[in-house]
Amino acid sequence: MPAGLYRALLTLAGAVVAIVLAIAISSVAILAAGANPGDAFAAFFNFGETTRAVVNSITTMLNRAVPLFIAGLAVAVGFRMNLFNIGVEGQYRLAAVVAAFVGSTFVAPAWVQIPVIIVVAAAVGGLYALIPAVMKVGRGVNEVISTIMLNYIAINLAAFLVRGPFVGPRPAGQLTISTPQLPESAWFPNLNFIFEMFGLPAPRGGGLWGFLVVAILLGIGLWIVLERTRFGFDIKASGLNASAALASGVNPKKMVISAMVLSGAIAGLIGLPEILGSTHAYNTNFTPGLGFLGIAVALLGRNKPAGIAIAALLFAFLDRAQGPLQFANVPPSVIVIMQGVIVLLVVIFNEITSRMALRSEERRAARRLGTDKPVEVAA
Amino acid sequence: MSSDTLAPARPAVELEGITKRFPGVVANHDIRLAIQPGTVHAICGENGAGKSTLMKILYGMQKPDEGQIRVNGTDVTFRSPSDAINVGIGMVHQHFMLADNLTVLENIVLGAEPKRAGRLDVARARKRIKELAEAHGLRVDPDRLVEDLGVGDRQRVEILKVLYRGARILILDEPTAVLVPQEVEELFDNLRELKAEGLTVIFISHKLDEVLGIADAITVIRRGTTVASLPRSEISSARQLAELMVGSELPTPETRESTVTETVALKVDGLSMESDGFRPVPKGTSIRLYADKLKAEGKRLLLDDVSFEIHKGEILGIAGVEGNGQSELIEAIMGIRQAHGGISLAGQDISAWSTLKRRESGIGYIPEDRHRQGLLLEASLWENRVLGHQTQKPARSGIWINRRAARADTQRIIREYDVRTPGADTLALALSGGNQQKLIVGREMSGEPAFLIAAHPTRGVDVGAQAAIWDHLRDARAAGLAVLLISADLDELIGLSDTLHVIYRGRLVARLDPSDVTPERLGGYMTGAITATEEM
Amino acid sequence: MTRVRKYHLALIGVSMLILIVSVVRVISGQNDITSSGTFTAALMLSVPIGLAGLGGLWAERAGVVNIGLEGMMVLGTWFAGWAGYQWGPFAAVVAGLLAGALGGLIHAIATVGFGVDHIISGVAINLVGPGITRFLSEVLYKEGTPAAEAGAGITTSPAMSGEAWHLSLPWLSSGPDLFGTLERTHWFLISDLAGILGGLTRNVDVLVVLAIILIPLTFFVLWHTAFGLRLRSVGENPWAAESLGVNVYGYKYIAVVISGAMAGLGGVFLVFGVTKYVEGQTAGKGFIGLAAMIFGNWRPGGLALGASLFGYADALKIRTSGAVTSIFLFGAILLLFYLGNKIRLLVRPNQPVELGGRTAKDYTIMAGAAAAAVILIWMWMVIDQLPNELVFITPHVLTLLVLLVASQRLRMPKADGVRYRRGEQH
Amino acid sequence: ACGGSGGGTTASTAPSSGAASEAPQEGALKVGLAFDVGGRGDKSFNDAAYAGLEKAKTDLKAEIKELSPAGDGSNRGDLLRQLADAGYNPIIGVGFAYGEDIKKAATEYPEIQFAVVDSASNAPNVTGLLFAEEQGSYLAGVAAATKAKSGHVGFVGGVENDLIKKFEAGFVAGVKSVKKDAKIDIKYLTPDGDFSGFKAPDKGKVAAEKMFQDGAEIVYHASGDSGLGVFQAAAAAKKKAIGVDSDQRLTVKEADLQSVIMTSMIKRVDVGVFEFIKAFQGGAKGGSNVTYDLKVDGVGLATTGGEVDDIKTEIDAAREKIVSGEIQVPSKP
Ligand SMILES: Nc1ncnc2c1ncn2[C@@H]1O[C@H](COP(=O)(O)OP(=O)(O)OP(=O)(O)O)[C@@H](O)[C@H]1O
Ligand SMILES: Nc1ncnc2c1ncn2[C@@H]1O[C@H](COP(=O)(O)OP(=O)(O)OP(=O)(O)O)[C@@H](O)[C@H]1O
Ligand SMILES: [Mg+2]
Ligand SMILES: [Mg+2]
Repeated sequence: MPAGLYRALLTLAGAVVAIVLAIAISSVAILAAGANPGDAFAAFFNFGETTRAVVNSITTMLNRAVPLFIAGLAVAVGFRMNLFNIGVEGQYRLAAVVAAFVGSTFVAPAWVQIPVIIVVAAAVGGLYALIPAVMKVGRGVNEVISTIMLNYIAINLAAFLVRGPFVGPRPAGQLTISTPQLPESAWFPNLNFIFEMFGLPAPRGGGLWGFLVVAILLGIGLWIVLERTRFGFDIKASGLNASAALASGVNPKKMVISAMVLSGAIAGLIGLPEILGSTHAYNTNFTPGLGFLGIAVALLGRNKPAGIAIAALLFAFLDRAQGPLQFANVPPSVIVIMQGVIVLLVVIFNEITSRMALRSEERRAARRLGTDKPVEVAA
Repeated sequence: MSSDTLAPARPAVELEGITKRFPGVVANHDIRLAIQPGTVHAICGENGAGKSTLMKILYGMQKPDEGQIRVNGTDVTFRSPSDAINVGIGMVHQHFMLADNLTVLENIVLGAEPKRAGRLDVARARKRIKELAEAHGLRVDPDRLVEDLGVGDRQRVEILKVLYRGARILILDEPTAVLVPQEVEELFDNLRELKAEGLTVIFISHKLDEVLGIADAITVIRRGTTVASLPRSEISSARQLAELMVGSELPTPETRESTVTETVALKVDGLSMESDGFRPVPKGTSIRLYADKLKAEGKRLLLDDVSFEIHKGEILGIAGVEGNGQSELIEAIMGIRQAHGGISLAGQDISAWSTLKRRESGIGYIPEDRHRQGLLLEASLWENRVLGHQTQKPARSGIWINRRAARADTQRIIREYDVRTPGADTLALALSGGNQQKLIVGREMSGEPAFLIAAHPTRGVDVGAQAAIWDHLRDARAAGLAVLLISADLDELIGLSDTLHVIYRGRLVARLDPSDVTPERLGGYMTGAITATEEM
Repeated sequence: MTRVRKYHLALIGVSMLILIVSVVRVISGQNDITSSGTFTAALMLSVPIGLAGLGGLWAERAGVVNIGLEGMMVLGTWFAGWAGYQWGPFAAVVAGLLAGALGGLIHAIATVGFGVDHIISGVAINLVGPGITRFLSEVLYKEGTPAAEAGAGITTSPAMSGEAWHLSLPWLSSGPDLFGTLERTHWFLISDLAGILGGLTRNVDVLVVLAIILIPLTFFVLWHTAFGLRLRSVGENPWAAESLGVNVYGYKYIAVVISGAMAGLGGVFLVFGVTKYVEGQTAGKGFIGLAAMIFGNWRPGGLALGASLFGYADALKIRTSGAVTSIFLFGAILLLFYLGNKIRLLVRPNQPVELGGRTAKDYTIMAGAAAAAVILIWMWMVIDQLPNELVFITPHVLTLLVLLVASQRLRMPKADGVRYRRGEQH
Repeated sequence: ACGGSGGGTTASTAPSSGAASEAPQEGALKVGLAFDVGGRGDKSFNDAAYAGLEKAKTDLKAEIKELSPAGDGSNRGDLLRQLADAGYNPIIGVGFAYGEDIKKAATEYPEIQFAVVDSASNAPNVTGLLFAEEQGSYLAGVAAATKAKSGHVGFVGGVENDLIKKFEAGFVAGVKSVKKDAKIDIKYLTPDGDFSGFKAPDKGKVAAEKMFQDGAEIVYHASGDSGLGVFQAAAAAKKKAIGVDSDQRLTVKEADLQSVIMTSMIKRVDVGVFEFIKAFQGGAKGGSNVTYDLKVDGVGLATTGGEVDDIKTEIDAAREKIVSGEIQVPSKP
């Protein structure tokens, strides 16, 4: 068996065991809650009675997965070179409020308007991530701490902006505050036609967010950058062995800055699916916490785009069951427990399986060289 | 523990049938060994023969898969080093085992702390350390941070650590590797003293004359098995011992005819480096003046006005005790650390260039620590081939990494340098040290560099690989490569170099002709014992 | 010798600080800057941060990075609330400690036992902690349960039964309350001191006393006992420790479990403060604690300083948004001091010219400092009320600024965050 | 919405649905309700809504289902759709955060009637259930100002959003109506969008402590769970506080805290929810708002504990004036 395949299989086996264990642990919790685990797991797979409901549920799940996926990508860029960007949370919120506001100030054809908004969001996220990067490079400030502080600052700043300079009009009697509504040219077309192609009814709500396409392209693009380009190689080298990277001409300062800014720029996009796809403005109900969830998603996906996609779908799958679980009278907090336990176990099993893979690789190498045969010498 | 009795009947240490397997490697295979109390017992063997593993087993750090250990006649099984410490065994490791941020005292007492009313009794510890230090001539200041110590001091701390625990059996794994001959002599005096007090010393070294100088008995290990165990008197020469070790003739690094040309490949001019971080020289001041001012203020210079030229086809060796500025010199030339002064490559000033640009313009670099600076252990061999050559053919095409070409070129290195590996996709950590080193040498030689820094190119590499690496260096030199060679192996230095400089406290203190210098005299310069620069 | 010098320096530093603060108070007229109320509140807000920071200290001194402190703290709050309402304050302390320790144990198993990356495991614990507590509330506090009868809801526990002790200094901060009397005079310096002392000694929770004792205790245990030496050695060079027979895994486990217990105690303190568990009451204090520890250079004293600074800024911003603008004035005065010192060094005659001094860079820095001082004073005079959102970020901005100034002198344990496996060389 | 029919709980701005009124709904009544973040069991707002729902269950024989959103509130719209798909009609969203989501759901399910608490109607099949918090708060202000001899009172808001500002505006107006020169300390714990201000009793305590130390005698809070800290500060300072949403003298179980809660501004979300369901059963259609104000006892002051009995006349007078329209209470500070 080729070494790569063996490693992949082992990883997969680890993930499966971890998930099975996580299910076992959450079953105990569900039992303790006086509910029936069977009902609970049925609820996870209960996508609704009618086709319409099923389509809705699938859309809900995919729509949830999109921002999680982007958040995971953002986090992963840094994590791959041991740069812990905990600040994705702040970066995406600030980027979202600014992008939503800028997008509402002008009207242009959709193919101009939407890219401009995306670029603004990426720029704001990237610039905000530049702060901890510069602090690290210039003054050696640990990025974990600085990004945590900057998260608080960004959250407050976003609140200030949406209430103050960026506030938009709103109908009487509505209490949520938001930026001005985006013109229709900024609404990202949805992907409902996919369902219609299969003769299914279109989902409700904002429909299947068209930003999904952007996310997929982003994932592929990032994969190419990380796996195939010089920049990606430099990131990998810095992550695996910083001093070797330094000695081989990788400029660590440049890497910290570019990886952080790239991470922040991707983070800037996290809020856009929601804003361009359904709310068409940044408001005080804007979904928080995606940056933190992104960390978990990235870890679960082992910092690789394909893995992150799977992890985002898994998280979205679990999150979607919020309603069905309550219909089945199971406490919905089981979801969070499952997510946490899965992350913890997957991470542990990753460790075990990768160690097993290394061992076997060493053995294989040694076998090929025949060094495991000691020389027989008379003492 | 009655090792002080006259009865020679009971060996201090007896090992019987020790076997230890690592994944893919049998490090020790049915080792048998008896060590008499009150003697210095040397253990010799090639790199990777299994010496350190055996000692770690004896010290409780590794568990043997099979076999029996007897200490002073009683059977023992060790679960951890503390079990070994309890029966009076102490070990000085091949690599320093010190916590840099702790003081000398803390490092010494760790694990055997004197206590009073729950407190660490610092006063008693200090007194005890002072006593021990005086008794054995191992001077150190117990309150200094280990971080600030030089290698010699660190070695002394390591030995004090062992003595402090009242060890009666001392294991010294290559204690002399980082010492100069004078320091070695000092250490040997200490060892003889300890022996006289009835202690047993197990001593590992690759330097056979040292072994012959100190040992009462010698055991030779080859490929994990004891091949001979003899009293000193039965060995007549280092050559005989060496042949026992490798089972064949020894290769020697000998340079044939000189290939030195007139063209200067690399010129270093007045290179200086502060110890506390780079600061730009004030305008209008010369580097020399600036450096003098720094020294007048009592600041130390890591590099002090280092100047030399290397011609095409020349190997310039730098000898020196570790920590005298070699690493800094290399890092300054590579652009990893900022320094004052000029560096020019083929007449072009490169002192403001980035590391990357320097590499691109033809500098190759075999780093001193291959695991730290030379390899991505968890990446494949072809990716390691790309490392340092990301911007050069064949690894790169535009912004992309050319994977196919990189793989193909890795295959070439594997062939030409005889890297023993299943393939180019194997992870680097699966290779043995020697093979890793060959890969690095192959990588750094590719792309026809104009100038190569070779830092300890054969450290920890076994005899066969060593000879191969020397050959490659010589061939490249003949083809016009300029080499800066830094090595702790004086024979290698003397044998390969066309010119030899000695670095001491950041200064080049002597320029010697390798054809008529002995390791002893070299050692004299390296320790500052000889200061005359008559040969400069 | 050096210790004494350091101690004197610290003393001088603190007095200078109080003096400047006092000047700022008198100029700005913001009495709340040194009022006892502010200091009481600051103490209350600092203690959980400090405890979390201590948790971080214990773990990181043994080489394990613990960003799971927040999750452990959450566990601490829930269990303290749960045990507290049934069996009183003492049980709350025990339960909170144990729950935090349990979180620490999970982190230890993952990082020490399995060698998982420390940040990764910490993140996972931060995810699990709130999940578990929410779940427990949903199960144990749902309608119809006895707890719900006693006032529990999905987001809160019932109130603690019985009361925790509170202490005051006789005469000085209770009864005749000398400090209080002095404080109300608003005299320069004297009432500032009285305010500070009064605030810190009046009606203090026992847990505060405990937390404060834990600071020197931690210092003593880690730096003056054999246990502490071993624990630190494990964070500096586990391979060396292992070679001397120190049980590296054992010490790491102990350290991380203690770390969790400290974080849990921080949670208990939060519960004591309001007599019950309230969901979300940790509000990121675990993270701030970690920042305080780094701020404090991985030392208990520095950590206490960091936590106090943060707590103080937090208290001030909640109590008097207006006083926050005085920080501009404070900053300006500090900058002026810095400038004065620089100038003094530059113009001092016949000294060996400070090498690298008087370079363009120095002048730029000085010009920058002067400009910043002017801007700060201008801002202080012009702005009398910042938008709330900007007031809210003061503590975080201050922390960032201090890190920017101090970060290069920080010295963390050498093997912090490093994965260690027994018998494997690094 | 509630038709203009009798009963003491008629909303003052009756929806104009009377004309379009159809025959009562046939079949079983299935009522769905989606909570705001915090969910059922929060002992406050969400629980009040649930009380209305439960009353519908017993009184109207309704089948009920209530759902809580995820912690980040990201799935509010989905909950509404899941309830709709499961055949629930009418469906109620609790909290102004549902405004936008209800609007969307209402256009997607035109056959279903929706209601949203605290937000205005924005579709033909949406009823806005509004509460005149400012009126209730006005009374709280009157009570506070009348009781506070020094004329120094305070207000602690959890999150600085427009809903809480309504409380502030009414309270300030009420206080000023009694004492023009009264000193009113106002503090918010977190900015809009950061809902941790409703869960930070320690901050509530610090804020209230400061007010009491400065001489405030009574502090009114609209800060969810953070109010606990306000009560504790009041107890420690031996002063008074005013609760919010429900009669907190009843819901708070600690005896020492009960006694500091002079009164509470009650917001009858339960009434709103119940009346909506009842009206739905009666065939009412949405498209308009129902405001629960003083006139219909949609808001009011609690009298538990009897601490405000002695100023009943003042409070009643103020109430009269508001009901009659003589006083217009501002809803923005
Ligand atoms: N922890 C380990 N895991 C796997 N293999 C190991 C381990 N330690 C040592 N080995 C292997 O065991 C063999 C013996 O190694 P050992 O370190 O004992 O050699 P040595 O004689 O001390 O060599 P040197 O002279 O280089 O110090 C080598 O092939 C080495 O790679
Ligand atoms: N700590 C370790 N953990 C796992 N495997 C190891 C370890 N040390 C050595 N090995 C394995 O032992 C083999 C030889 O490595 P090693 O580097 O010890 O060789 P060496 O010839 O002794 O060179 P060196 O002087 O660099 O140690 C490799 O397969 C390596 O993976
Ligand atoms: Mg070796
Ligand atoms: Mg060895």
